[in-house]
Amino acid sequence: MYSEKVMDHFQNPRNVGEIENASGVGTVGNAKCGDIMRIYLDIDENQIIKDCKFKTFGCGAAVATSSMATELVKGKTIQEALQVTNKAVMEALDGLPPVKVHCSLLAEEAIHAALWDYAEKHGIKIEGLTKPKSDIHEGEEEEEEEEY
Amino acid sequence: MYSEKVMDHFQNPRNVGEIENASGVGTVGNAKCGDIMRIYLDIDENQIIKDCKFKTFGCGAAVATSSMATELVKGKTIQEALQVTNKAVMEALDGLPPVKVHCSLLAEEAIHAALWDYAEKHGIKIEGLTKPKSDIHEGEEEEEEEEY
Amino acid sequence: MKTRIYLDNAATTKTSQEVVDAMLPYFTEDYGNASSIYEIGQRSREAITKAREQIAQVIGAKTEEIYFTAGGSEADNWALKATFEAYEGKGNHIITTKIEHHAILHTCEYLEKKGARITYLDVDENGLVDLEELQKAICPETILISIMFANNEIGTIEPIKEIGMIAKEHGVLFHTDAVQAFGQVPIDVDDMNIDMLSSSAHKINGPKGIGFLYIRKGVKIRSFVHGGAQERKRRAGTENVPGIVGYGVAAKRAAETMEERTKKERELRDYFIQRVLEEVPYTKLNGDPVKRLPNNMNFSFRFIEGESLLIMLDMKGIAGSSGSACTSGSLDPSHVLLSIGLPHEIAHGSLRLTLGEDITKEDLDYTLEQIKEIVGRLRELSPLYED
Amino acid sequence: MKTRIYLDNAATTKTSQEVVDAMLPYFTEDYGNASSIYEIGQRSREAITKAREQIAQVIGAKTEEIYFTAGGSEADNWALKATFEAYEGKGNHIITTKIEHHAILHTCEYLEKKGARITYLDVDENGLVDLEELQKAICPETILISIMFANNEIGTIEPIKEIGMIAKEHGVLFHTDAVQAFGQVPIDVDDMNIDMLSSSAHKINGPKGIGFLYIRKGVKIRSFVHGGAQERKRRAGTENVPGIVGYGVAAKRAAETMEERTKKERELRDYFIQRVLEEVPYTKLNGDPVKRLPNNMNFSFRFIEGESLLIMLDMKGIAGSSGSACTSGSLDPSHVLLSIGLPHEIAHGSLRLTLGEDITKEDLDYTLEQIKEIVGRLRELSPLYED
Ligand SMILES: Cc1ncc(COP(=O)(O)O)c(C=O)c1O
Ligand SMILES: Cc1ncc(COP(=O)(O)O)c(C=O)c1O
Ligand code: FES
Ligand code: FES
Repeated sequence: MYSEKVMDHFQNPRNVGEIENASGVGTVGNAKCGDIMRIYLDIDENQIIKDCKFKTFGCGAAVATSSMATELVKGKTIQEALQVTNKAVMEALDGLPPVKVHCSLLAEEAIHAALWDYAEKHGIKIEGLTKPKSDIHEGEEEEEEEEY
Repeated sequence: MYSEKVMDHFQNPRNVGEIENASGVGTVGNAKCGDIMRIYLDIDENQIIKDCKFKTFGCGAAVATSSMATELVKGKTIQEALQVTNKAVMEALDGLPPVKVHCSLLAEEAIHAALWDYAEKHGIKIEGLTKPKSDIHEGEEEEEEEEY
Repeated sequence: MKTRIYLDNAATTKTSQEVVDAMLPYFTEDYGNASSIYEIGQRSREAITKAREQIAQVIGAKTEEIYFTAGGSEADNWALKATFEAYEGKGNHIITTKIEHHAILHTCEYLEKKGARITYLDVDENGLVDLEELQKAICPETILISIMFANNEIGTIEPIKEIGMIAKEHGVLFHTDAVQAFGQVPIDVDDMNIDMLSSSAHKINGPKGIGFLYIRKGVKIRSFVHGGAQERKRRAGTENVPGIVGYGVAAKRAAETMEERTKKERELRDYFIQRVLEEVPYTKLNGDPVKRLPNNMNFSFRFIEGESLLIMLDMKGIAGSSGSACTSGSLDPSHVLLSIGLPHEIAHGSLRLTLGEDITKEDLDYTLEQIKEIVGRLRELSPLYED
Repeated sequence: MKTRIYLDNAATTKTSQEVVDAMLPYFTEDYGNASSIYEIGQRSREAITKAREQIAQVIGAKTEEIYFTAGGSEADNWALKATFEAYEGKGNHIITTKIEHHAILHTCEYLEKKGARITYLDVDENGLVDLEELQKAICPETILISIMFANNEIGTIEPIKEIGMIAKEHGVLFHTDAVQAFGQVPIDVDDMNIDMLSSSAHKINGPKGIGFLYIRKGVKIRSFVHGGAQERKRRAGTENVPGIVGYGVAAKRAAETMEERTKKERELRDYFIQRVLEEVPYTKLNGDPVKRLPNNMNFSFRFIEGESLLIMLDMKGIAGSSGSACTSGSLDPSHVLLSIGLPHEIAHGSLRLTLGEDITKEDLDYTLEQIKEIVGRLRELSPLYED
């Protein structure tokens, strides 16, 4: 059901843990599946993400997307990090089953939430970043084309 | 599905044929299954059935019951022949499947019809014999206990 | 006596060894539940997907348009009952024919009690529906046309493409019971404008107890068996993985061998029909001589009754079937034979023989000899014969 | 990695070799249609009758009260839908529970749209229904009580005999979904006043795709699949002879080995439950500790999520299942675990392990070691753990 890359990141997740005194922390959850993801960012004065860690309570896809998302944003500028969409994460993982698309959205939103937290703490505004929902629960599943 | 006796009488039916100038001939049919049975009786002056023959258009059970019924009435008096009920025929054949009970009724009725014909031709009345229906079609199947 | 010559392949077929071999691992090795996440369950899922592909290909469908059922009857019931429910907003009128299988006809009777109005089209003496009559029967309330692809008793193949075109023109759904046709004649659901199609594995050397309903994407039909999320939530129940796998292999096999197999069958069929008509007096072929399933032969022998004929053939090791009342648990003569205009007593004396892939010319020659003798004997017994 | 330890026998079981061997001849030798008159068809019919007897015996039913279906889901659908139709003259009220299988619950939802009023009984924290609540729910319009014999997730066995008594006292029909209980616990339909009972072969080492509905004589339930005259005209479709034969053998086997097998399973189950509760912190047993299927173990491990656990177990060759959303195609957590009062995130971290006849103590010891390690790892990953 999962690609080899997903399984790899699930079994050997990168960047697990917490960052003490992180520049920004974002926690998001999906009310429907009950899963929770928390991302820690360490951002330097040049707005470059020096480090990134995560903790996830969730399915295999949630763990793998967390792991991949942290890999993808590490070393990036904030603006670059904003481009790490769930699509990008999914592509990097060679895809996810349709019912698991929302798990990757969780990762995108967790990064946004951490960036938002960073912006708030530092009293700055990040262009293109809107306040993320802390609860990701709609519109993300592939629509079944028919009613039964 | 059929007993050995039924199969025997079906494969080697006794008394097949016609009797010329028979004392009585009876033909009955079942409108539902479309089967037809004709019985010829040769009855002597002592009201003893000297010979009996049949022709049947019908299922295996119809052929076997015709054959057995002719065997059972041969040599009997008319009164004895009246006692050859479909039950007696079935018993002599070691039973019939429920859906085939009506076939044995056909045999009973065919004998009655032949006797009726004999009585009419000879202007006599046979005690206990009522005019047989020429069409046997109701009440003979085992009732299904429920409606579906 | 053991059956030596099995000529009832329209009733059911031998499951081919290849099919059984393909099924076996799914009983005792890859027995996992296909809905499970672990590896042994995923192997079941993959096997199901493969079978779905194999089947979809045969009729030019998309994989996800194939929904497995427990057989042809369930597929027929599903198509009619669920369409009736889903489209009640549009209307309550269904058009079918008088010669459908009981899985359609009895379902229609059931729906009539629920408020459906059913038009049962007549057929001509060969069993063909009249396209003009069909046209005329369509009204604004018509939600479904259900006409069988090929008849199970007399083998007549209906003008499905033309029917599909009419259905499409009028914006009416078209379901076809292809239980007898699948794997025997080329089918293309797009080319023929078929919206739903029923089929059953055991008619094509697959296992019993598995069938499918093809449902074109976009058709708003409800589920028939509610419960788990199997079959895209439309048909609940733990998947019959061995059955599905066997069906896939049987379908693939039937499609691959179709041309050659049916060519041979057609030759044998026509050879046998000709000899029977020539050599057995008072005999009639039922069904269309040309628009006919390659494996179907159906005769009426006047003055005799079908069950007797069947039993006697069985004693000679030949398995056939009859439109006769007595074999079906009901006593009524075949509704199909009556619909093509046979009188009761002739309908009773009919014999259906349906070829399978193993049948040879020698088998048929032997069968013909037996028929000649038995028909002769039974006519001797018959009070109708000399009349 | 190949599954070495299969602990998901509540999902489905391996078809036992004995069962497969019994089925095999009916694919390629005695493949006749059981409705046929000829000899090869009659052999199928005899085989079906024998299987029906074997099954009837297990639950103390009469042979002719067993109706074969394609599985448990169809049996559940049939019982509910057809009862609702047949007894609409009496009323429209059905009583069931919140912890039924989806085959019951989704059918109830469907019936609600058709005008049924359904009472979904609560259960206590062990999953048991309250008999007084049941009593109170009954009203003059109540036509059916449908309560499962044993729950498929948490293994809780309901007080079926008492429920049957209540149903009888009130003159209400009683159906029980015994898909998990059949062959695992003694069942007597007369003693327990059961009017209808669903079961599925693949749960007791029989084949997939075959089940039955027991219908007590006199219950006026309509057919669900209309068509041919099979199953006393109540369930149309060419009989799945190999499946039916396999079911008969599996049922006989399950009954014969029940005492010994379940004794061993109960011991293993209790041994494992005790060790898990002692050795894995923050762990809870779900379901009743005593009124419990002999092969069922269901735990909630706090702070972790079920799918991750399952995948990691799978990588160690262990197949289990989870009440977790992610495995079922739906994302909602198990309605059963929520019904016994678990909060969402705890319901998500549950693991169901169900024993089969081959499982040994060593298998369970290995499984425990893996669980300990995996649960530890996943808790390390979890943002909830240190909170
Ligand atoms: C309690 C219960 N009812 C019904 C079913 C449905 O049975 P099947 O999947 O064989 O249709 C199952 C198993 O899936 C079950 O555990
Ligand atoms: C035309 C037709 N439709 C439906 C069916 C029913 O199929 P099944 O018996 O597999 O349910 C059959 C065969 O029995 C058939 O010939
Ligand atoms: S995070 Fe919800 S199912 Fe994966
Ligand atoms: S005589 Fe009618 S079925 Fe036998």
